[in-house]
Amino acid sequence: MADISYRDAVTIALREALREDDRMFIMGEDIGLYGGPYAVTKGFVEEFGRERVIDTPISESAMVGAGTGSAMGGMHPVVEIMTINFTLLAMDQIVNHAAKLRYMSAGQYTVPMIIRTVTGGGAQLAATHSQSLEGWFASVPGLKVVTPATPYDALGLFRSVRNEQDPVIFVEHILLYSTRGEVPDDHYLVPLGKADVKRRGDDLTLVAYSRMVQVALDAAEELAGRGINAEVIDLRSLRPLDIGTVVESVKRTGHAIVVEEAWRTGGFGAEIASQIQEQAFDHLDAPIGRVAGAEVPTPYSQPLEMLAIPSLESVVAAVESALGR
Amino acid sequence: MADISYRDAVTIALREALREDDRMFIMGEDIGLYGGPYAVTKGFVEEFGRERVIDTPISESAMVGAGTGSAMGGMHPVVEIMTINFTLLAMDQIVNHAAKLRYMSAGQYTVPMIIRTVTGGGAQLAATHSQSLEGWFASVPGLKVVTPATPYDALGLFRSVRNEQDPVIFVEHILLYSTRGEVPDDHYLVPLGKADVKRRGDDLTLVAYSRMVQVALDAAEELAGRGINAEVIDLRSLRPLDIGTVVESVKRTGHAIVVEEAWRTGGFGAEIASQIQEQAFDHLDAPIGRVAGAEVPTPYSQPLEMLAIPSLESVVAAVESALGR
Amino acid sequence: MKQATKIADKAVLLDYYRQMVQIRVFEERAAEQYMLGKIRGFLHLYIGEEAIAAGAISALGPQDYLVTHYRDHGHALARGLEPKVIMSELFGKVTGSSKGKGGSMHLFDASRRLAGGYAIVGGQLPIAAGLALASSLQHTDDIVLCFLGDGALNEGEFHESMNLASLWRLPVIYFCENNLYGMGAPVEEMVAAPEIHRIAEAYNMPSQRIDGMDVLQVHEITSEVVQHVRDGNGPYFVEAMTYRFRGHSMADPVNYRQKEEEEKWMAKDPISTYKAWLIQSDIASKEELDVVNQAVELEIEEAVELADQSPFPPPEALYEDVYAQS
Amino acid sequence: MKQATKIADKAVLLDYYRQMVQIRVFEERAAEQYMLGKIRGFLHLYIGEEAIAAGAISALGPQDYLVTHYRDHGHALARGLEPKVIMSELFGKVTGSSKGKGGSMHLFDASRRLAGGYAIVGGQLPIAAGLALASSLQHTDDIVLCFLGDGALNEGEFHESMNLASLWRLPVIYFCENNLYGMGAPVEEMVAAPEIHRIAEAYNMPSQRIDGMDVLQVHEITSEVVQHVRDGNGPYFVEAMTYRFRGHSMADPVNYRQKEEEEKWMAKDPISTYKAWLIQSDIASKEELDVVNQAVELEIEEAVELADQSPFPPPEALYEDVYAQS
Ligand SMILES: Cc1ncc(C[n+]2csc(CCOP(=O)(O)OP(=O)(O)O)c2C)c(N)n1
Ligand SMILES: Cc1ncc(C[n+]2csc(CCOP(=O)(O)OP(=O)(O)O)c2C)c(N)n1
Ligand SMILES: [Mg+2]
Ligand SMILES: [Mg+2]
Repeated sequence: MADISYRDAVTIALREALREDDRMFIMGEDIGLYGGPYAVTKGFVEEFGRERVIDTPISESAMVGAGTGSAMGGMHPVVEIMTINFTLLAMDQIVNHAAKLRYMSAGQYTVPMIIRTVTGGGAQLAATHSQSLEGWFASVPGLKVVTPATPYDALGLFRSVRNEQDPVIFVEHILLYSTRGEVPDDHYLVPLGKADVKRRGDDLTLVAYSRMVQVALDAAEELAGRGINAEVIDLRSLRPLDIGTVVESVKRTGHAIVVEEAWRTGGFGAEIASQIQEQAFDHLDAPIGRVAGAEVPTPYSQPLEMLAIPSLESVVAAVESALGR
Repeated sequence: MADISYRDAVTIALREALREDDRMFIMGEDIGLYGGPYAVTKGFVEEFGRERVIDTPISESAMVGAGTGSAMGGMHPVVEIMTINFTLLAMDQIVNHAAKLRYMSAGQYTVPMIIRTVTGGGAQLAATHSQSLEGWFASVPGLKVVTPATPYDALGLFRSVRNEQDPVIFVEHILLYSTRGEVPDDHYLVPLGKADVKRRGDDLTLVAYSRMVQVALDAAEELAGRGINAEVIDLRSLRPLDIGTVVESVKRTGHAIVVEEAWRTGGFGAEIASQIQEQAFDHLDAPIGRVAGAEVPTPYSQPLEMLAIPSLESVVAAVESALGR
Repeated sequence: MKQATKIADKAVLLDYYRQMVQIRVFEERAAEQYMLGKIRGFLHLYIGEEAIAAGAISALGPQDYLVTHYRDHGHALARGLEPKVIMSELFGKVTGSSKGKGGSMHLFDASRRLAGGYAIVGGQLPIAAGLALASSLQHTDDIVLCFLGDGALNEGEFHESMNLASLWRLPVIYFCENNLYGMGAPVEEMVAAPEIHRIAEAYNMPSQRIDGMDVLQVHEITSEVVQHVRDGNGPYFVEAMTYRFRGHSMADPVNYRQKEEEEKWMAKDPISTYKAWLIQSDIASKEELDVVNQAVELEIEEAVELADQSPFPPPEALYEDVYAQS
Repeated sequence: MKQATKIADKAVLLDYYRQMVQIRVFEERAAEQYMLGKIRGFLHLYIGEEAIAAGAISALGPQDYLVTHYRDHGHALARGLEPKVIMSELFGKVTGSSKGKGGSMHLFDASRRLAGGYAIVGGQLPIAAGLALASSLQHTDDIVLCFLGDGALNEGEFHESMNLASLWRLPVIYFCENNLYGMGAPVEEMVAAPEIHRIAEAYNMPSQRIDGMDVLQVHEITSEVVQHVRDGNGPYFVEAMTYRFRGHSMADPVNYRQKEEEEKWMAKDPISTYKAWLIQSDIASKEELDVVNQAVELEIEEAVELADQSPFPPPEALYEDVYAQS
C-alpha cells in the first residue's frame, strides 16, 4: 500500500501506459516542456521523448480530430484537453466524429482514444473555467465517460480504460489533484460500469461522482453525528452507468438524493433520478432529491462561488429535509 | 384565420421582424442568394438587401461570435445555424460567451440574439445530421430554448422571442416545415414558459415538445379508440420550463410519460421526469415513463431510422404498459 | 488537354476513361433512383468533377489512406469500391459498404483504406492529419490524400489542420476541389484570399493550382505530389479548378449561377474532352470506348438491381457497432 | 527609442509614462495580494508589455470598442478604468467592475466601451468582428481594437474571424501581442508561418510588425492604423513584438525559457527605456518622473486598501444578471 495523491495516480497510470504499449502516445497543450498545466506529465518528455509526448498548438478541435485519425490508423492516443470548458471547442470532433465512426462505418473503423480533461469549479476561475460538462458526453451513444473520485479509482479506472476500443472521456477534477489515498502496490483494475458503495447506511442513499463523492462522504459523516445513516454510492463512470447498485441501495433505504456539481437543470443527476424512480418506484418513501450546482454562470467571488457549488451544508440540509427532520 | 405551413410561419415571423425593427438583421449560410436551405428566407435579399440578409461563409463559430458582438453593439441579430448538428462547431461561442456575458459583466453588456436552427431526424440524413441537441442548451443558465410544434406557436413564439434581451435558441424541426395549421389574422403572441395543453384527458399525461407533440397527439387519438384518454402537453419552451402545467395535469391523471426525440440517456426528458416526481410524488400511480430516441448514432437506412425515433406505435405501447394494459 | 509526358500504356489511359464513365453513369443512375424514392436523404452528385477522382486517386498506393467529404461516390469508385456496394449503401441495404447505416455521405472501406466520407464540412481535415500522424509515428511511408471543397476553407478546422500538418511535417495532401461554389455561395464572396492555393503559404506549405478537368494533368501532378510527400517532405496543398454540373444536392434548383458560366464549364466536360483526345491521339477508337461505356452501363444496371433486391438491415442491426462487442 | 515625429505636448508624453508605471505597479501589488491569498484563481500579469496597452489604446477615441483577452489589467487601466475598480474585481468585491463576479480574466466597462476580457483563447476574435459589424450596420465610424496573444493564432476562430473581417471590410484592428510564448509553448513551434503578421496576407488584409517595447512607436503606428480603419478601408492586423517578464500566471515557475533570452528582453524594459529617453531628451527630469511614480504608488496603495475593505457581494447577487430582470 502506498499513500499517493490523485495527481500521482494519474501520472502513474499514464507512465504505465506509455511504458507498456507503444501504440500509446499523449498530446495536449503544454504537457511537454511545461510539464502539464496540473503537473501531471512532469518529466514525461525526458522519459518518452517528444514523439510520444506531443505539445500541441492551442487547437482543441484539431487535437481531438488528429487523435481520432491516429486511432483509426492504429494508434491509441491520449488527448489532453486542458479543462472540460475547452472541450466546447472540440465538440464537433468528439460528438459528430469520434463517437460515430464505428457505427457509420459498420465497425470498419474504430476510435480507441482517451480524452483526458479536468472538470469542476471551486478554484475561483470564474464562469468560463468552472463548468462540469461531463453529463453531456455521457448522453452520447458511442462515448464512454469515466469520473474517478479517488487516487485508487483514478489509477484503476485508467488501466481499464486502456482496454477500451472506443473513445473515452476521462474526467479528472481540479480540486481532487492534491487529495490523497491508499493504493495497493500490486496491479489491480477498476472496471467501468461498476459503482462503488463508499459508505454503508440504511436511512438514505446519496449518489455522487467525481469530487461530490467526497462532499457526500463528509455530509454522511456529519449526518451520522445527527443519527442519520446515509449510504454513499460513487458511480465512478457515467457511461456505462451502474444503476443496479443504486437501485438495490434505494430499495433498502427508500430515499435517494443525487449530488452533482453540474447545473441542476438537465444535469446528469436528472438521468439518475429518472432511472431510480423507474426501477425502484414502489420502494421510494419520498421524492428523489437533487443537490446540484446553482443555475448561474459560476461567479468569481469566493463567497458566491461557494454558494454555487454543493457543499457539506447543502447536502446535509437536503437530507434532513428529505427525511422530514 | 389562415391555414399556413410551419415554414410560412417562420417566414412571416422573420419578415415582420425585419420590417418592424431596424436593429434586426439575419445572417447564415445560404440564406440569401440560395433562399435558405429550407426555403424559409426566399425573397428576403430582394426585399431587405444584402446588408440585412447576410450570407456567411461556412464558419459557424465566427457567425455566432459575430452575432454576439453585434448584439453587444446594439443590434438584434438572428443567426441561422443550418442544422442543430452544426451548433457543435459553435458551442464555445454559445455556451462560454453568449450565455455568460451578461453575468460576467454584471449586466453591463447584454446579448439579445436569436439563434435559429433545425433539429431532429426522420429525413434519412444519417448520424451526423439527425441529432436533437436542444436539451443541452436548455441546461445552460443564460440561454433560453424555444421549440415550437405548430405554425401557430412558431409565429407567436418568435414574436415573443423578439422581446427577449438574452440569447435564445429557436429550434425548428426539419419534418415540421411542411405541416400546416391555423393562424389568426390578428396579431397575437405566445409567451415563453407557458406550456400548452394540446389535448385534454384524464388517464395519463403525455409531455412532449417539437415534433413529438404531433406524435403524442396521434398516439392519443389511437389510444382514445382503445378507451384510454391521454392528456397531451406541449412544453413549447424548454427554458423557461413550465413544469406547473405538467404537474397539475399529472396530479389529475396519476401517470406521466415524456416523449422526446433526443437520446434517452441524459435527454431533457430526464429533467422533466425528475421535476414531475419532485412535485407530484404523492399523486403518481406508476413510474414516470420516457419514450425517447434510441441510444445509437442515427442510422441512414429507413427501417432502422424509423426504429430509432419515437413513433405512434412506441408511444402507444409505452402508455399501455404504464397503465398495465 | 495536357500532353502527358509520362503517358503509361494504353490500358492505364483507358482505365482513366472507364473510371470517369463509371462515376458519371453511377451518378446518373443514382439520381434516377433518388427520383423514384429508392434513395433518400441527401444525394450530392459528382458529375463534372470526375477527372479529379480518377486522376488523383490513381496516384495512390494501396496502403495510402483516402479521406473525403460527403460528395464521395466518385472518390469511392475511383478507389475501387464496387458500384453495387456503394449503390446498396445509398439504398440503405445490408449489402452496402456500411451495411446501410452510413448512407451516401459516409462511405468507408477499411480494406481499401477509404477512411471515410465526412458530412460535416471541414470535419475530415484534422482526422486526415491524425491518420498521417499515425503513419509518421509508425514509421511507415503511407500517406494520406484528403479531399475538401472550397467551402471547407472557411471552417476553423481548416486552419488548425493546416497548421498542425505543416508544423509536424505530416504526410498528408490536402486536395481542394474548387468548384466555385459551396452550396449557392460563390467562392469569391466567401474566401477572402484572392487565390485559394496561396493560402498554403500562410502555413509554410507548398501548393499549386491545377486544371481539375484534365485527368492526365491531375494524375501527373498528383503523382509528383504523392512522391514529394512520401519522401518525407511534409504536407502539400493542391487546388483543382472544377465545376459541378448539377445542383449542390438533389434538392437544389441551382438558380444562383449564370447560364454562360455553366456553358463555359460544361464545354470542358472531363469525359468528352478526354474521349476526343484519346481518339484524336489514336490511342483508342470510338468503338473501343463505346464498349467501355456499354460495360459500365451494364455494371451499374446490375448494381442498381442488386441494391434494389437486397434486404434492409434487420432490426437488431440498430444496436450493432455502437461500441465494440464485449 | 523611436524618435516620435509627431510628438505631442509634454503632458501627453508624461501620461504614457504614468500609464505604464500605473500598470507595472498595479501588477506588482496584485502579485503581492495574490501571495497573501486576497486574490485567487488565475492571475496573469502584464509586466513587460506595458508599452502596448499605453501606446495603442491611447490611439482610440472614446466611442471605439476595446476587446481583449484574459491578460487584461493593463488594457483596462490604459482605457481609464480606475485601479480600485479593477483591484476590487480581483478581490471579488462588490466594488469591482463586474461586482466581483467576473474576476481578473473578465473585465468590462460599458461606459468606456471596454467590451471584455475573454478567458477562452481566441473567443474574443469573432465577438470583436461582431462589434465592428454593428458599427458598420449602424453607419457610425466607431472602430474596434481587439488584442490577442500569439497563442490565439492557432485557434480556428482566428481564421474564421480574419476571413469574415476581411470579406466584410469590418472596422476592426486585430492586434497581436507576440510575447514569444503561449504558456510554455514557443511561438515558432506552434505557428507554422515564419512571420506572424504575414498571415494577414492569406486574408487579403494589410498588416505590419512593430516594436512592442517602444510606447511611441506603438502609439504612432496604431494611430495611423486607427485612421486607416476609421476611413473605411477595412480591417488591419498588427503584430507587436514583446515579452512577458513574469510567468504565464502566478502558478508558472517559468522553467522553459533561457536566461539569456530573458535578460535580452528585460534590457528593453519599456518603462526604463522610455524613462531614460524622456530624461535624455530633456522632456522631463528624473525628479518629475519620480513624482509620477510616487503618485501612482499611492493610488495603487489606496486601490488595494479599498478593495480589501469593500464587502463581498451579498448572497442574493448570485442570481442577479443571469437574465434581464423581467
Ligand atoms: C459544419 C457544416 N456546416 C454546414 C453544412 C451544410 N453544407 C453541406 S455542404 C455545404 C457546402 C460545402 O461546399 P464545398 O466545401 O465547396 O463543397 P462542394 O459541395 O462544393 O463540393 C454546406 C454549407 C455542413 N454539412 N457542415
Ligand atoms: C480555448 C482555450 N484553450 C486553452 C486555454 C488555456 N490557456 C490560457 S492562456 C494560454 C496561452 C495563451 O497564449 P497567448 O495567446 O500567446 O497569450 P499570452 O498568455 O502569451 O499573453 C492557454 C493555452 C484557454 N484559456 N482557452
Ligand atoms: Mg464547392
Ligand atoms: Mg503569448
